Amino acid sequence: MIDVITLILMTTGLIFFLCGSIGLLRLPDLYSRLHALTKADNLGLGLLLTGIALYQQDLLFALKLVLIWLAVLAASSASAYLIAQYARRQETGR
Amino acid sequence: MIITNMLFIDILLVMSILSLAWATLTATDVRRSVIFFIAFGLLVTLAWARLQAPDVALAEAAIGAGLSGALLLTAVQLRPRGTLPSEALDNEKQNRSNRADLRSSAAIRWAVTLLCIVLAYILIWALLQALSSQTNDNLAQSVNANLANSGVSNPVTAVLLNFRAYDTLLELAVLLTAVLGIFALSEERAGYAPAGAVFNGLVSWLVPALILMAGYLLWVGAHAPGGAFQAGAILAAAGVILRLAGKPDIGLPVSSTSYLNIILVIGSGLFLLVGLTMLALGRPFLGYPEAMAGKLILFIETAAMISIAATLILAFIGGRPHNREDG
Amino acid sequence: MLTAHWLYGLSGCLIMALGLRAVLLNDSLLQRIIALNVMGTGVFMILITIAYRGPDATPDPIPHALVLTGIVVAVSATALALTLIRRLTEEQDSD
Amino acid sequence: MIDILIWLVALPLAGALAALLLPRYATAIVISTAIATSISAAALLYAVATHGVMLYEIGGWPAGLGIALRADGLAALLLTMSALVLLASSIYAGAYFRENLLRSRFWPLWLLLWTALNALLLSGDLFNLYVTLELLGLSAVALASLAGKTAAMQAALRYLLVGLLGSMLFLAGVTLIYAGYGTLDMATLSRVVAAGPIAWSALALMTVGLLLKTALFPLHFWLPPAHASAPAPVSAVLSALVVKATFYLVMRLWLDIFSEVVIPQVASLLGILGAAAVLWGSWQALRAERLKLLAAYSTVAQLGYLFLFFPLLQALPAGAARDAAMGGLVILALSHGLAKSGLFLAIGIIQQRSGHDTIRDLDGTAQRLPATTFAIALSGTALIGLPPSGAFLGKWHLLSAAFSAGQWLWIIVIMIGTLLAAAYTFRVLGHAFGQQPYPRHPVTIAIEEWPALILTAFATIGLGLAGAPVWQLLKVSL
Repeated sequence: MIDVITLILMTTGLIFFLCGSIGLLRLPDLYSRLHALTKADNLGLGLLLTGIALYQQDLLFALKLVLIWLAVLAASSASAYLIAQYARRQETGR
Repeated sequence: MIITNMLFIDILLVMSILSLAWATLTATDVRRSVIFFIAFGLLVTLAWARLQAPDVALAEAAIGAGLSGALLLTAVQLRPRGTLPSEALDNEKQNRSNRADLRSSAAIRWAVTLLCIVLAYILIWALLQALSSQTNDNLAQSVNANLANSGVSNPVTAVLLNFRAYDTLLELAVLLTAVLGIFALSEERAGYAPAGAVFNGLVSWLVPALILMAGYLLWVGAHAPGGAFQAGAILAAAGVILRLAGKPDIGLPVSSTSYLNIILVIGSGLFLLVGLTMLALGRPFLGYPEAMAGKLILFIETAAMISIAATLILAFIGGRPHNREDG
Repeated sequence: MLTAHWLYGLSGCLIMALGLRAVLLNDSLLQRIIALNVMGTGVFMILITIAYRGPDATPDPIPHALVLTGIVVAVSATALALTLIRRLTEEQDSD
Repeated sequence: MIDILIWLVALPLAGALAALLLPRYATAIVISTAIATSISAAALLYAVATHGVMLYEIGGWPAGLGIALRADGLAALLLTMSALVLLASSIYAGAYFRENLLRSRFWPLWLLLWTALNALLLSGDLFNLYVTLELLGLSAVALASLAGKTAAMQAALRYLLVGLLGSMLFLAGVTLIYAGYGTLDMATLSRVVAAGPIAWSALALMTVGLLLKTALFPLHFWLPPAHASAPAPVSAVLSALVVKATFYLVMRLWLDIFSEVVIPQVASLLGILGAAAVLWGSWQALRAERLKLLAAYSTVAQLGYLFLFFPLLQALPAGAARDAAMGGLVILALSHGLAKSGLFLAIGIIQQRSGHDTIRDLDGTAQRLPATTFAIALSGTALIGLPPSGAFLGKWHLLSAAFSAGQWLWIIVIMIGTLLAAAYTFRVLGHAFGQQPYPRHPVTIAIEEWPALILTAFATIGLGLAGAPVWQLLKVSL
């Protein structure tokens, strides 16, 4: 049972990653690319990690995974913001 | 079953590493080259983890991909796209064009390519011969046999700080030499503009987290993957982030040359001092007494971590730091 | 000999050779420094491959220690080279 | 007594750290470190002569698991020569760098270079050698760029890239050795090494890496600009010692560790490259317009002579003739080290006093700087190989080895090289002794002039008359 749930969670996570990567390649401008990448990857990583945590069935291990997820969330949102801000400044010529 | 059959993952990983290496080396734009190199480093980290070298994986992620990447990115930033200094730095114009011509001539390119094919062939020829013969495991066994007397239980740390500690002492001297060379070359460097709210928010939790992590890696190095180099690199990352955020204080005594020198020297200095103390006690140079070995190694590693972190931060800055406010 | 030995050993050799080609042929100084780093990674990969003893055996720690030393030496050299380039660039600009 | 091996590395390292921490007393620290290290080097030479090969296992771990330091006659001789050159250059450098800031930057790097040299000469472990090579390379580059001029930095950058490439190839060779033989200890390796793909490939990679660093023709392109644009005491040490250190490693690999494995044809190739270096280097030295460039190209040529010995030593059977040739090789290397460092120090004085080192405008130098001109003349004697210099003995044995091995080609090369060396030396002296219409007072001999004079006198008279102990010491080998 747990195997099946893990499989579903991880497959969904990977689909999000795939969408993010396609978005990075296909979307027209920087802002929409950033949007696709961060949104899809954050959620995708969350699903992947949930799947792994379920599979391992170890609380301490799961806690470490949550920490990793939080760190990646914070770092990726902050860097996405910084990239967008830089791009905006370049455009407005400030 | 998913875990045991690694072949597919191995092939995927090796293919990605090779194509990233190719992309790094053939990119026409230097900026792309640097980005590919960082990605290459991250994937190589995965390969180290796969080959059961977690200590190396940590160091590669922090230093090989992380700090080298940061160093290279700063170097690219110096100039607008495409106009990076090339070999063209030569004074004599004629010499310059000769050299460029030489390198772009088809004959030379083919000759060099042939040379590299020969090199690859030689390497593979010898390596396959070596790997297919009976593996010579004497040294690994003798490390394991002496591990109990080394003061630590992580064999890599035992090799680095006990069996081959002399290498590590000289390696700290290499780091010191590099930073002294950098000082001799460059004037003081002004900092960056202060960061906005979001970046500051990131810094305010990331830097303490990094310092905590460095302490953990230093401590855990005795019995699990980690140690002074990984910890020093993480600490250096914290300094780099503070620097990028335009903070006047980057964890180094920026205003005092002599304090800065002490921090740079402390790693190799205390290491050497411990070695010579052993000599004075009638033991061999760097021959720790068994009972003290663990403590001495942690002591040396702590000092080494500080010097390594300071050196790497200063390497990133590219000279002695200088505060914006001071003019 | 394990499959992993084949795969990673061969790629180590290839990466080193590719790196050498770029060191010798590239015009940009920065790219040559990157190429030197790539070349080094190739050598490190050979070392780590030698140390590998299979999924269930402990690897040989000595090559791991050597690679750690090598990584630190490489970053020191890279930093010095980049500072030299930076100084030369500044000099060129002020001309 | 055995501790002396570790002191030879620990002393300069400790001195470097102290000089960095106490910049105000740096000069005093460096000079006393230099004296202490030189005394240790002399003690090592004495100990090796009386007790034979010395071995020090660092940390008390057996060689193989740990790292061992080893000293035989060859290592002790080179180490003592380095100490002499570095001591003299340290005294010189104290006067040469007038600015305090520059001097305080110079001293720690200088002692780190000394640490690297001693560590390299004593190391008995292949990977440790890689670390010492990098330490040597980085400190040499940092010192070479100290002049702060664009040309010096460009040359230093190329020097750095070439050096890194060389060490990387060396490391690749070391990796293959570890893969094949499971050891990094050189003494163990020399017992187990066997002809085959692993030994050949490793030897080839390590040799090419080292030749790049030794600047053997045609891999010499980086040397003249780097050595000619560095500050004078740095040029002296780069030309006399740093390239010699990597040459020493080539000798160790070819004549010692891998001697059973070497293919004779490849040794002949080294000899042919050496011959090309002699001819090309001497010709370029003759054409050089600046004194420093002349000295740098002459280094390319002199390194070539050393490689001429390889095919001869390969061809001669073990015995008296081979031992004599080996001694000739070493004495030629020692003599070049002393003479070339003295020459660069002397050129530095001329450059500082007259603001240039253009050979055409040297007129009157002999009137103004008689002692320095004399040092250049002595150095020229050694570079040409006139009696009673050590180089004369060296070339004599090179010639007799070529006769007894029946390899005539080398004799022609040596003759042409010697004639060219005489030509470029007399070209300099001819200008230096040219009269100036209004002679100024000769400068009384200053502390800066002594080191060059002593080094060149050692090369010509010291080594030439007291060459016999060299052969005795070389019998003490690993």
